[in-house]
Amino acid sequence: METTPLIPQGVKRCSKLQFSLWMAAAGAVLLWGVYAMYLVWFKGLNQTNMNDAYGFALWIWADLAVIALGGGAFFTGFLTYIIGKDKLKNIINYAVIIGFICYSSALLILAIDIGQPLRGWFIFWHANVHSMLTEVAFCLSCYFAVLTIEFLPIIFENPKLDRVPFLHHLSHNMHRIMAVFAATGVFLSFFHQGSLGGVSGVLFGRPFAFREGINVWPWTFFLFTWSAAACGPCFTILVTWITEKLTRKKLVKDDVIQLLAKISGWMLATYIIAKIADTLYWAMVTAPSMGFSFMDFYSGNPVYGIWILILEIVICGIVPAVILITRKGREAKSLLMLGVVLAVVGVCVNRWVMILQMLAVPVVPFEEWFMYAPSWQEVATTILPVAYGILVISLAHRYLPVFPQERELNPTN
Amino acid sequence: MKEEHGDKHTKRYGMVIDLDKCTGCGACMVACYAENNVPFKKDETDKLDSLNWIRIFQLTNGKPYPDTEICYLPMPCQHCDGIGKHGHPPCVSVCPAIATDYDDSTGVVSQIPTRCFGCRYCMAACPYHARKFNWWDPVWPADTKKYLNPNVSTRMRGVVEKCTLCFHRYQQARDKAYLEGREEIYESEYQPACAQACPTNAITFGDLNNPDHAVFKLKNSPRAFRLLERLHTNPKVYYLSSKTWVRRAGDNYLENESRPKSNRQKIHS
Amino acid sequence: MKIDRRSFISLGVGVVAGTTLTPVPWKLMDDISIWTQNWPWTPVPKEGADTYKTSVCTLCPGGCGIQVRKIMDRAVKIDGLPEHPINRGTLCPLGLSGLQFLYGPSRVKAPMKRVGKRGEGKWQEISWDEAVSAVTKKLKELREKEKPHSVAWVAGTDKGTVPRLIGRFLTAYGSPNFIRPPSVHDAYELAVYLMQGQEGAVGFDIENADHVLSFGTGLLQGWGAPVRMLNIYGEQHDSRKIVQIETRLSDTAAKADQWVPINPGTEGALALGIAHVMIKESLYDQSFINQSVFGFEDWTDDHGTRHIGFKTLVREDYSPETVAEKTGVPKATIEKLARRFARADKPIAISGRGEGLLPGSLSECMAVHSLNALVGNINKPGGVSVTSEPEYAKWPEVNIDMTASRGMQQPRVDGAGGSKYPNARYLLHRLPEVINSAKGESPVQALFVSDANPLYTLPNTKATKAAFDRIPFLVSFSSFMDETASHSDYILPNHVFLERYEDVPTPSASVQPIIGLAKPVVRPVYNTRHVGDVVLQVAKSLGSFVEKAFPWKDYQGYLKSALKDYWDQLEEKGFVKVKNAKDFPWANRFNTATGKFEFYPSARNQPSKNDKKALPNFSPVPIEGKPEQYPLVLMPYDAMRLTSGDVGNPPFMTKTIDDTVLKGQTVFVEINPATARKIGASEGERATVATPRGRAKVRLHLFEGIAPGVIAMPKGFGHTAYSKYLAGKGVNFNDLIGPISDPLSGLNTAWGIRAKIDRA
Amino acid sequence: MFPFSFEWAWDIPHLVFHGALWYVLSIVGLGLTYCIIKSAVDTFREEDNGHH
Repeated sequence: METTPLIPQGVKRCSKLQFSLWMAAAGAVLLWGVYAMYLVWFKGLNQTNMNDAYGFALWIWADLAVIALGGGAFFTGFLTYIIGKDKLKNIINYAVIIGFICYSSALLILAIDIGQPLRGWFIFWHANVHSMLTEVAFCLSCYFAVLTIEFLPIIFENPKLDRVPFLHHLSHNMHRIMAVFAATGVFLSFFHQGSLGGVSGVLFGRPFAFREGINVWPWTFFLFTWSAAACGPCFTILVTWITEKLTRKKLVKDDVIQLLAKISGWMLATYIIAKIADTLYWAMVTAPSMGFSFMDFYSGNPVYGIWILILEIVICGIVPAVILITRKGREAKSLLMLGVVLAVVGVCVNRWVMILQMLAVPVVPFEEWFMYAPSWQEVATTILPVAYGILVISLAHRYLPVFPQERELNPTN
Repeated sequence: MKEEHGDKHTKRYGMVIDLDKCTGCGACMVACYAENNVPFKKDETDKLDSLNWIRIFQLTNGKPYPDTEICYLPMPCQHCDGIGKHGHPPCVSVCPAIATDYDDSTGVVSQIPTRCFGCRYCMAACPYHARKFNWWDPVWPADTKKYLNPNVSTRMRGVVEKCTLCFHRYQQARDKAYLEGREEIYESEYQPACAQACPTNAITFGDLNNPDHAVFKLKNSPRAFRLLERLHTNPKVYYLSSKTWVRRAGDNYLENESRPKSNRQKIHS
Repeated sequence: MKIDRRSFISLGVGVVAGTTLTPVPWKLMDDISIWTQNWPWTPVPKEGADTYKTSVCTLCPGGCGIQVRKIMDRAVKIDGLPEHPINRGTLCPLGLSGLQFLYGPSRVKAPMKRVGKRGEGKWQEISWDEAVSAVTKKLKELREKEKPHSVAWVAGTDKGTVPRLIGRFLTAYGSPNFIRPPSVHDAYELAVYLMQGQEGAVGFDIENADHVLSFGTGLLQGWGAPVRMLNIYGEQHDSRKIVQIETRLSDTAAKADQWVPINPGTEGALALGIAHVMIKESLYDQSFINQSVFGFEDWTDDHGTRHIGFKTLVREDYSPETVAEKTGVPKATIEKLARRFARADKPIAISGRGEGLLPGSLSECMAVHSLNALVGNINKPGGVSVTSEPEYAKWPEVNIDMTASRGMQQPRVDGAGGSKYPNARYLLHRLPEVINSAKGESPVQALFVSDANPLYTLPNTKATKAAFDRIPFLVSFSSFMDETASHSDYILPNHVFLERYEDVPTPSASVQPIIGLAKPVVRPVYNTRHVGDVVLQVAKSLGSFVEKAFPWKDYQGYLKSALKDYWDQLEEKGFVKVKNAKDFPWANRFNTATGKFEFYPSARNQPSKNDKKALPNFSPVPIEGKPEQYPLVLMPYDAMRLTSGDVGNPPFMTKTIDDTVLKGQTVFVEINPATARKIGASEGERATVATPRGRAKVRLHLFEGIAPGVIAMPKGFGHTAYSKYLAGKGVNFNDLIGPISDPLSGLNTAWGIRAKIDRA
Repeated sequence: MFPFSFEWAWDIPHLVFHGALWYVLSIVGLGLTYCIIKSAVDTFREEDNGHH
C-alpha cells in the first residue's frame, strides 16, 4: 500500500531531528508551565501573589492581551469573507490558527485563574446577564467554537487526513460556508472584545477605569473592540514575520502583508484619536467628578508615572499609526515591523493599565497605592501559552498547508 | 428596584458608626470572627490576605507631634445601594454567576459562597476592599472546630466572602416574629455581632427607613458622612465624626476643593 | 472485524462523542461541583438545639458577665450579658475570643511530667494520682527537712476563694510565701493606706465623675475593668471630660477630650504643678482641706519640731515655671489644667501607666492622689473610694503544727513586709534577684504557679529564667502551655474558666462591689482538674494538721459554703451586686493616726527626716542606661488587641493587629519621623533595638504621635510558648528591661529604659 | 442559561442576552450540522460512483 506523506507535498521542511529538538525545547517550557498549573489547581490560588487588592492580576492581563492579539482572526476574517478582500485569503489560515491559540490559551488561563475551576460552568448555568464577564464568557466560548470550526478544515487538509473521503468533503463543505461562520465570529468578537473593555469600564467604584458611555456600554467597550481590530492583525503580521525568519523562507507575499498593515494602520489611527478623546474627557470630567485629579493616577507610587500613558498613547499609538498609514512606512520592512511591534506592545500596555493600574490606584483616601509582582507560578502559567502556541504553530506549519503562497514563493525543483 | 423609602415594608438595614466613640479596641472584629466562622492562620499580618469582614483602619491627621490626631474607622461591607439606590451596588451587577445579590426587602448585599466560583470580579469592583478571597483552605486547629456556628456555613478555598450584616440573625428574628404572629421585627431583635459586642456602643444598627430606629435620626446628624460618596456607591454604612479632617478623609477631593461640599448627598431625603 | 489503527481511533472518537450525548458527563460535572461545595476537609458545623448559659469571664480582672451560646454540648459563641452592670451586654476582644482558650491549640490536655531537660518540651502524660502524689512527696520531704518556708506559690490574684484556699494551704503547711503578680493597684492601695489609713481595693467612680485627669493611665486600653471603662466612655461621651497626660498619643490620648504631651517620667511633677496652681489660686475644696486633712499647712510635732506642709512644699518647689521646664508642658497649659480640674463638679485624678500591670512610683501615685484630696473628692460618689470587700462566710480557724508555725515565722522570700519594704505585701519582681543572689541552694525549693506566667510577665526574662532554673521543683497549674508551664517539672492543668466554678470578686477599680460566679458552661474538654480540688487532694495526702485545715470534700463544696447566702442568686444570675453597709461609709472619715487625710503620712514605717521626702513629691524614677550610649528612651505601650498579662493573646486577637504593629513575625517600634530622619531610617525598615538589658530585631514604624527621642513598643509579643499562632511573634518587652524597685515601697517602677537603634 | 434555572426572569435583559446567544448557537450548530450531513452524503455518493 502506498503511504501518504504527513507533510504536504511540494514544500520543504526541516529534518525530523531538528524538529524534535525544537519541539522538546518548547515542550520543556510547556512542562514548567504545566507544573505551575498543577500547583495552582491542587494547592489553590495562594500560589500566586494576588491578594484582596489584586483580585485580577497577571493572568487577567494575559487574558485580555491574548484576546486582543487574537483579534487578528476575527478582523482578518471580517475583511476576507465579509468585505471581500480576497488577497487576505493568503494569510487568513494563519490568522485563524493564531486566533485559535490565543483563545484556547485565554480559556486555559481563565480555568487556572478562577478559585473554583470545577464550578466554572456556573458562569453559564447561573448566568447573570448584567455582568460583562458573563458576556465575555459566552462570546469567548462561542467564538472559540467558531475558531475551532474555522481551524478544522485546515487540519483536514493534511495529506493523510485528506485521504479520508468524509474529512475531505467536510473540509470542502466547511470552506464553502465559511463566510457564515466568519460573520458569526465577527458578531461574537465584537461583543466579547467590547465586553472585556466593559469589564473595567463599568466599575463605577474605580475612578481610574470607569467611563461613561452609551446605554449599558461604557466607552471602553468600543475602544477595546476597536483596538483589538487594529492591533490583532499587527500581531498576525508579527507572528508571520517571526515564522518566516525562523523557517528562513518567505511565506506570504508583501502586498498581502501591506494591505493588512494599511488597514490596521487606519484602524489604529482612528482608534488612537478616539482613545485620546476618551482620555481627555475622563481626565477633565469623569475623574474630577469623583474627586480625582488626572495626576493623582500617575504619581505617588514607584511604578505608574505619566510615562505609561505616553508609552501607550504616543509611542505605541500615534507612532505606529503614522508608520502604518504611510506608504513609505509600510514599504520599509524594518519600519513596518517597528510599527507592528509598537502596536502590539501598545495594546498590551492598554490592557495592563486597565487591569493592573486600575487596581493599584488607591480609592479609599486613607489607603496607599497597591503594588504587585507576580509569583513564579503566575509567570510560568502565563508563559505556558507561549510554549503551547509555538508547539501548535510548529505542528501546523509542518503538517498543514497553512500558507497558500508558500509553494509559489519557495519553488522546490 | 425600590425608590419609595417612606414605605414601611421596605427595609434598608444599615449602620451608623460613631467614630468619636470608637476606640479601636477590636471587639467588633473578634465578635465577627466568632459569629461568622472566620478562620485564622499563623500569619495574619498581610491584611490583603486576611479574612476580615470588618476591619479597623487607623487614620491620622498627618500633623507632627504634638498636634497629631488619630481616629479609628471600622470598615465592614458598606452594603451599597448603588447608583440611584436601584439595588445596583458596584459588586452585584458584575458577578457573572449571581453569587452575590441585593436583597430588595432588606437592602442587604448577600454572598453565596457555594455559588461563587472565585472569579474575583466583585473584588475588583469594590472600592472599599470589603470583599475577601479565601486564598487558603480554612483550618481550625485542635478542637476549635467545636465552636463553629451552625447558622453560618464555613467557606471553602477559592471563593469570595464578606460581611452579610449577620443576615442569619435577621432570618432567626424574622422566623421568631412570624411564630409570634408579628410582621415587624423589633430593633433589638436583629443586631449584627459587631454592633452587639461594641463596648462603646459606637455601632448603631437598624432600619434606615424606620423613623423609630436609632439609625434613622443618627444618619441625619450634621456629623454624618459616608465613605466615597462621590462615587455614588450609596453605602448604608454611615459614619459620625465631629472632626472635619476625619469627615474629609471619607472622600477624595481635588486640591482646589477646600472643604467637603456637603457631608451627605441629600438626593433622597 | 480486524481492528486496525484507523478504526480504533474512529471508535475512540465515536465513544467520546457518543458519551457527550448521554447524561453521564453532565451528571459528573454536577457531582463534582457539589463535591467542591462540600469538601470533606472544610468542616460543616453540626446543627442542634441552642441554649444560653450565663457565667463570668475570668480572663482579666474585669469580671464581665457573659452568656455562652451552646449548640448541644458545644460552646459556639460568647456574648456579653446584657444585665451585667460592668459590661452591659458588650464585651472586649479577649472575652469574645474565650472559646479559643477552651478549644484552642495551646491547651495542656492532661497532667504531665517533664522527661527531657527543662524547657525542652518532652513530656510524659501521667495520671492525676501520680501527679498529686509527686507533689505530696516533694512537700513532705521539705517539711521533713524543716523547710516548709522554702515553698512559694505564685497565684494570679489574692482575691476570691481560690487564693484564699491556697493561702490557707500554705499557712497550714508552713510557708508565708503566697505571692501574686504586681499591678498598679499595689500602688493605689499603698497610697490610700498611707494617706487615708484605709485598707482595701481602690475604686474610681468614673460613672459619676465629670472630669477625669489621667496621668498616663490606659483608661481605654485595658485599665481596671476594660469593658466598664469603654462602656462609660461610649455612653456619656459629652458630659464627661477626659484629659490624658501622656508622652505618646495612645488610644486613650487619642480619644480624650484633651491630650497633654509630657516628657516621659515627669507625671508626678505635673501633678504637683497643678496642685501649686490650685493652692495659689485658692481653687481647692476649702472645707475639706480645713477640716479633714493633716499635713497641708505647716505644723509642729510633739517634740516641737517644725514641719513644712504640702502647701509650702508645692509653693516652693513646684511653680508652673519649674514644672513646665521639667515636664515640657507649657505654663499656661498647667494653669488651665488646674483650673478646669478644680472647677469641675466631680473631678478624679488617676495615676498609673497603661493598663496597669506596672505598680509604678509610690510618690507619683501619692502626688496624683493629693489632687483628689485638694478637690475633696474622696470616698464620695463620683470620687475615689476605698471599697469594702464583700463578706464571705467565716471559716474555721487553722490549727497548725510546730513545723508550720516555725515556717510561718520566717521572713517572706520576696522581702515584702520585711524591714526594707515594710508596707509592701507582695514583691514578685524581686524573686529572681533574691534567688540568683542566694549563696548555696535556692531559698525557694518548690514553686507552684497558678493563673500566672512569671517567666513571661516579669521584667528581665533572662534573670527570671536563671532563677527558675535554680528552683529544684517547679509545678504549673496552667491550662495552657505557657512559658512557665513549658519550663516546669510538672503541669497539673486547671480547667479553663468555662469548665469550672470560681467566684470572681469585685471588678478591678470599680466602686460597686460585685461578686460574679464563673460556672462550668461545658464539661471539661480534656483531662484537667480544678486547682482548688488539687489543693484539697494534696492537703489530704499530706495528712495531719494540713488535712484537718480543710473540712471540705471538694472545691465546689468549699465554694458553696463560702458563698452561702449568695449561692442561689449566683447560680441563677451569675452575679450579685453587694450592697455596701452604707453607700460611702468612710466619707471624710479616715483611719489614720490623726483621723484625717494625711498629706504627711504618719503611718509610714520609716519616717523620713526630710519633710520634702515625706510629703508627696516628685523624685524621678532612675532610668537604666547612659544617655551617651543609649540616646533614646524606650517605653512599652498597651493595646486592647494585645494581652500582655499571664494569658497569651488568642489567635483571633492576634489577627486583629495592624500591619504597622506586627508584620510577619517582626514587631514594629514606633519612632517619631523627626527622630527617624536623624538616623536616616524610613518606614518599615528593619533595625535592632538595644537596651542595657538586651537586643531585639524589630521594624520601625514612623509615627507622629510618639515624642521625638522616645520610641515605643507594644507589650504582649515575644512569647516563646503557646502555639504557633503566638509563639515567635515580635519581642517580649520584658527581655529589654529590668526591674527598678521603688525605694519607698519596693514595688517595681521601671516604666522605660534607655535604648538605641542600630539600622540593619 | 435555561428558563428552568431559578434565577431566570422573563425580562428584557434576559431575552436580549439569551436571544442573541441562542441565535448564534443555532447558526453555528445548523451550519455545522449542514456540513456534516452534506459531507456524509457526498462521501456515500462518491463511494457509489466509485463502485460503478
